[in-house]
Amino acid sequence: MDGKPTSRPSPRTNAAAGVEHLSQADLRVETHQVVTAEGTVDEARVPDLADAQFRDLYRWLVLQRTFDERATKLQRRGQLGTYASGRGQEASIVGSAFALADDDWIFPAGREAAALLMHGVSMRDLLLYWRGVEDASRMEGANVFGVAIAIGSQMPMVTGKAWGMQLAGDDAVAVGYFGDGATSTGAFHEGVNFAGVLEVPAVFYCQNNQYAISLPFAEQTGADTVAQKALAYGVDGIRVDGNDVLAVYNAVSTARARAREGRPVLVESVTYRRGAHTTSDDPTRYREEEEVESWAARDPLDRYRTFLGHRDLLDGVDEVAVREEVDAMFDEAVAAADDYPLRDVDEIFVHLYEELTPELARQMEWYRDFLDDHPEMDEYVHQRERG
Amino acid sequence: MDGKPTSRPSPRTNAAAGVEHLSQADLRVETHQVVTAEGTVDEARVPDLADAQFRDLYRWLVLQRTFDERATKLQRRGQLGTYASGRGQEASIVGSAFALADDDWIFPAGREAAALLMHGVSMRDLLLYWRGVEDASRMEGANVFGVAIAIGSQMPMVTGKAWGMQLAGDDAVAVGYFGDGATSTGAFHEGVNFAGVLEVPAVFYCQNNQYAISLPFAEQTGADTVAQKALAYGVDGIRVDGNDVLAVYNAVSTARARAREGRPVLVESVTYRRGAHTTSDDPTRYREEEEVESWAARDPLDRYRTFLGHRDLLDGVDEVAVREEVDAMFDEAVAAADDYPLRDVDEIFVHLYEELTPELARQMEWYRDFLDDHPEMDEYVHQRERG
Amino acid sequence: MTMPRETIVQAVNDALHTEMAADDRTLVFGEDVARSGGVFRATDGLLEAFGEERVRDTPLSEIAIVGAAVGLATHGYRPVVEIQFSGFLPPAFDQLVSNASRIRWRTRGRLTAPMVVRTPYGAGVRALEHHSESLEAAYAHVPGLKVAIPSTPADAKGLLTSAIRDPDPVLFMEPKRVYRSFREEVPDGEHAVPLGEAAVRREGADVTVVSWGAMMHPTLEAVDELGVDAEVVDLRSISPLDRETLLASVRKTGRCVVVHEAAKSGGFGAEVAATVAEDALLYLEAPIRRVTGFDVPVPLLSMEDYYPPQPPRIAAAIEETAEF
Amino acid sequence: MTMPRETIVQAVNDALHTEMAADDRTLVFGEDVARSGGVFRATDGLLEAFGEERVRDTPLSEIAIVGAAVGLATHGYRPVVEIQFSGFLPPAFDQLVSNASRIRWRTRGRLTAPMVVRTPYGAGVRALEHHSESLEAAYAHVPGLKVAIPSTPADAKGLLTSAIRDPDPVLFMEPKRVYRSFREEVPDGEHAVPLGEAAVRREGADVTVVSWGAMMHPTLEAVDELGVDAEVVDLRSISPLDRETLLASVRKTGRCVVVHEAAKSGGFGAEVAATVAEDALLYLEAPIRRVTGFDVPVPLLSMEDYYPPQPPRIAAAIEETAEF
Ligand SMILES: Cc1ncc(C[n+]2csc(CCOP(=O)(O)OP(=O)(O)O)c2C)c(N)n1
Ligand SMILES: Cc1ncc(C[n+]2csc(CCOP(=O)(O)OP(=O)(O)O)c2C)c(N)n1
Ligand SMILES: [Mg+2]
Ligand SMILES: [Mg+2]
Repeated sequence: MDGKPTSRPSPRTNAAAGVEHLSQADLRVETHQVVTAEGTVDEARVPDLADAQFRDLYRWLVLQRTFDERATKLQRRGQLGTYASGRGQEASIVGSAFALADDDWIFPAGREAAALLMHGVSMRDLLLYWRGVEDASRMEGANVFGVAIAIGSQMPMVTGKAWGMQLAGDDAVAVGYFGDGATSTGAFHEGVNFAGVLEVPAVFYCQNNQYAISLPFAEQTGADTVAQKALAYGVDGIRVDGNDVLAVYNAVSTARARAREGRPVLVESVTYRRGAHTTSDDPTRYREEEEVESWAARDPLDRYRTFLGHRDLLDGVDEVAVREEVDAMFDEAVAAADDYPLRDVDEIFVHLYEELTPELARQMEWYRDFLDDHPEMDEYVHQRERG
Repeated sequence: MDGKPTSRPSPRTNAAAGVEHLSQADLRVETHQVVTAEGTVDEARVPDLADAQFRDLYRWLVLQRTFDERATKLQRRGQLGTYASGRGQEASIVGSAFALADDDWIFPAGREAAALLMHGVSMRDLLLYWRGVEDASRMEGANVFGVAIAIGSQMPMVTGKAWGMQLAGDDAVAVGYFGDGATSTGAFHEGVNFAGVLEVPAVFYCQNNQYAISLPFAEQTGADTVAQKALAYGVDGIRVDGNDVLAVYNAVSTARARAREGRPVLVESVTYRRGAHTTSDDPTRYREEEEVESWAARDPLDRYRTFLGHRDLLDGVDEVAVREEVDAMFDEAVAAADDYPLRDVDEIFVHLYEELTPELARQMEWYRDFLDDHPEMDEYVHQRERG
Repeated sequence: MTMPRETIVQAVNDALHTEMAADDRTLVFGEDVARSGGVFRATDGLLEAFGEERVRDTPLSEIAIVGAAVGLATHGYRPVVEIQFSGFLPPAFDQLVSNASRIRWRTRGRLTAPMVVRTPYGAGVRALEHHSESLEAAYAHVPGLKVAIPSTPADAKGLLTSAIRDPDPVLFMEPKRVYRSFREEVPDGEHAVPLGEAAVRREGADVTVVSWGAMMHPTLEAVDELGVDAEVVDLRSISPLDRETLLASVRKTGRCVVVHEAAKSGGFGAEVAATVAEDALLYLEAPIRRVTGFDVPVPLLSMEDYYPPQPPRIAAAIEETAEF
Repeated sequence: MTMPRETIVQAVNDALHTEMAADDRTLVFGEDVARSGGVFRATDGLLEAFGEERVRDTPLSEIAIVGAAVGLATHGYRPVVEIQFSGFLPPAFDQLVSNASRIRWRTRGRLTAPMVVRTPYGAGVRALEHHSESLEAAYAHVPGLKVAIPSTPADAKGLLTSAIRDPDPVLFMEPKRVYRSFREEVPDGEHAVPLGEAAVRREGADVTVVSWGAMMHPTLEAVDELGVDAEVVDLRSISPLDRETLLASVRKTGRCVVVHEAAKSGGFGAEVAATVAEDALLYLEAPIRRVTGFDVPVPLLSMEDYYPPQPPRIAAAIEETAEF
């Protein structure tokens, strides 16, 4: 009798009986809404905010929009570096930050001007950041990390920060902001998975603005939603209409409350980037004007104005007045940025380690002398913007 | 009227009304079974295989077990490097490979001896691989990649290979083998997600053996199952009892058939690593004997023997006879490995690039001369095993 | 042969078009390379010319981009992938170290990875953080990975062509600082410049100045303004390194200055200096000077220009070395 | 002070115990470090001594391990994480380059990352692929990241202590080849050896031999067997590099040999040679020799011993240099 195994059948070309598969087709993912695109308000879901706060929400929306417009213009005039606008995502930005507390830590991805300002960053410093002035990137006075330009790379830090907050017994959460593109990075995966294991107070807040530069969401992942990615980590997922500021506020409030109990949450805010990716981008190369227009029709400011009208709260939040105020703030911030002291070249050496290493000290001293002796270096070195 | 936004409410401490969340608690993940742990057979699910094939499956199970036992002993005698045994995972290993075709490409993780042998690798070469003889790692004659010792790192290659197979019009699939631990790597995430976008013929086959060295699955991820991670990528997930060889065969057959149509599948085979992680590991440091015993009671060979008895197929697959045969094959393979020619030192230089770079050629020539002139190098250089 | 005048980024695009047309196993993919033609337009027109099967936008997944390229390469394809900025290559470092560079070695030549990872590197375009890195030294230290860095349009085309045709993986780092800063004649049609051969840009007797990529330009500017008879060597490939040309030049001049943009400590200038100190030491009449970026990350744009070697720094080092 | 005799791995364990006891902000996590005490037992007993809050097993996620350490460090903790083998550090390279090394710089000191990444490196333990790497040169090139590599038990304890106390991130590479190969007296209790200070292991007049980590041992073996009056410098930290000690020694001896296990091209030996060639050239009486691994991946175990510098290779280079 031959005991040697040999044969292998020719492979089946169809499914075997009874092999059930898990498919996203069977998944029902709700999208939380308070005010529909048509303006219908679900009263039961309206958050319990004071009238002044409802009005303030609107001011923040206008602020985000105005800031983006002004910053974009400033960039065009050469007074800012590359700038990434949040146009179209105002509700998603404002509603989320409105649900946070000052003690929470925010890890920004770039477009969330209003969120950072609300969290305590000064407008001057934000402008200086976009002018490439590291000295202002301290985000002084606000629990805000540096902007994660390396997409997705902040996620494990969010987890670590939340872990630290938990160990320290802080009554606060860590909130990572990121886009749909970031969800495809290994860092996102490892960071969220680890948070799910640790059960730390982390909120992973994804603004799914439908594009990662030119790549539409449908090609970013085979998943129909970002929210369902939560299931891969055993954490809760929440999907929300990102153009409905009250819905976003609800979603992030809920996520924050859960996270505080050690249940990390992945929130997907479904929105749209109406502008260019950044001031260096030309979106006409990769998307149709009709699509952009269809989302303009879902404008988050219009939507919220409908709600305010519905509640009779429109008085006192005259958009023109708010814009003027924000413009004035912006002018002031630009002036303050322009006045920001020029730093000398030591700045690029002294902040790498707590104590300069001998070699860095040598390089710095050599360079100081060299610059003194070589005024012609000025031709090559442009501190192009103040600050 | 002041247009400047200022206030932010104190954050809510409870969930907002109507914010539904997606939770794994609401997910029902079936685990495919044909023969229960108690030995009940679901006749409708028994795959349509010839009696000879049913018997052969058993022989492969015995082969995997015997190979593991013999290789472990060989290692203890200092005749093999570190070895990673598949003990306890025999059904998971054998059932999966039994569902594949020779044209498929396998990316091994290490424990799948029988899968590689079934796929065409020679036993001698497999032993030589574990002896650290790269020359045998060609896996000549078999569509098998090098073993992915860097856990998870093979996943993007699986996707790329599957993509290439699709472009080339091959009627075959790429199959990545990996463990539960690998699912926490960024490479896994990016690889599977990209496969989901590309819709390539890839099967991601996870043997969830409950441990990554000392880490139990419950701490590897907050997710209750590996299968549900498929939802994050919009690909199908299949969960199968990995100690039920027929169920595994069904699951992988089904996955393979789907993958061929451009629908990548993530399969989770639920099993248990009964031995040490590798020959360098001491599992008593991190798990209880009772747990190991409880899985011994779910032995995949016993389970399949029950099925064979049930079908009256036990004659002709006498375990003792099969073991003897495999032992003989193993002895032969060891002898062949022992006879493998010693290579000279050129081997470490000539395989890095198609053409030696001038610097490498210089290093190689220098070293040849040096070794000639310095016989005392022998004291330091041990080709510890033949091959 | 007509010689169109092209910028470096046009020359890259030209090489891609030419090689894709010549060999239909050649594939191009990466973030934003298809529809939008790449953030620097290096892949412009490829989608239209070669179709979706061969030119693809990918998810934001550097690990997957590089790893999938290895898989494809083992299946007979010739992937040429783009990493949008070299600052985003570190996530894929493991795929380079553990797979791309070793697949031939691991399988003793049975499986191979003929593939190219293209990536714009270096500072000087007023970009955001992580958009200005020059980590070539780390990559050149990985056995099994070749690293080419052109400084001119003709070389950009020629070296990329060779990289695409190379049977082994090549990291191709493009000097984005000078992507569009000048044009020169570039051979039409197929044009290959071998990997591993340096170019002597100026012949001279008094001092050898070694550089590559973006820093060739301030280096040549400095040399041309100085009254020093310098020999200027453009390495073009840092792995494999053309030791012969380097050593022959230093043996002739007896002096050596290396210029690169990356941080000094552990930069590739160290390898150049060490090679000279090992194999041409007796010819040296002066210390080997390195003119490099400082040992800090590249500053954001307000201080960015302080970082890289500028012509005055290079000129000073050459003068001191020549007069030593 | 009692001086227990410890191996290197015991000394690492000792430092971890001592520093965790001294500062309860110190945390240890990584794969298999808690329950099982680490695959090399370097973290043995920590879980029992300090509990689950401070000693944790993590998922198989090198990116998350290093990235989470950065987050924790910014919150006042002092994470000491283990990457099981240095061959598995490349997946986390981006977290080192883009976050750990820059968080202070990015925020101008507002947020800092006092953290340690411990990892056993190098060949010689008959392990599988990816278990034998020495990529220290790539890490030492990253501004903002310190890299320490002990060669003795006392230094293992002392340098690790300093790394843990350092206000900035330190990569601590442990020479696993000699983890257990010998014991020596190690100061009991707290014991710090400053980062950035080399040790002169043998004083000598004729040739300076520079090495670090695992290669110190074959280097000393070679020196001790030769009749050459060699000065042996153990760098201990390669970043920051102790230029003073290195240069003073070479200025004294006029000759220099560097020994390391990593591949030659772009290895850290190049930085040592370049430093000497820049700042002590006039003292040199012989070429600077590098004795290193070859420019290939570390072979699997059947050929592994052919790879690293063995005493005969080191001895030959020292002799040639001394006699030059
Ligand atoms: C790791 C990494 N890869 C690539 C880039 C280049 N890049 C900058 S933004 C961007 C798209 C980001 O998309 P998403 O995450 O959706 O954010 P959004 O810009 O839409 O807000 C890309 C590819 C980067 N910054 N980081
Ligand atoms: C990237 C990486 N990190 C760490 C290791 C060390 N290591 C080897 S096997 C292993 C556990 C693997 O667990 P799993 O993926 O479940 O496979 P199993 O061993 O259980 O089959 C670890 C951590 C590795 N090989 N690769
Ligand atoms: Mg987006
Ligand atoms: Mg496992």
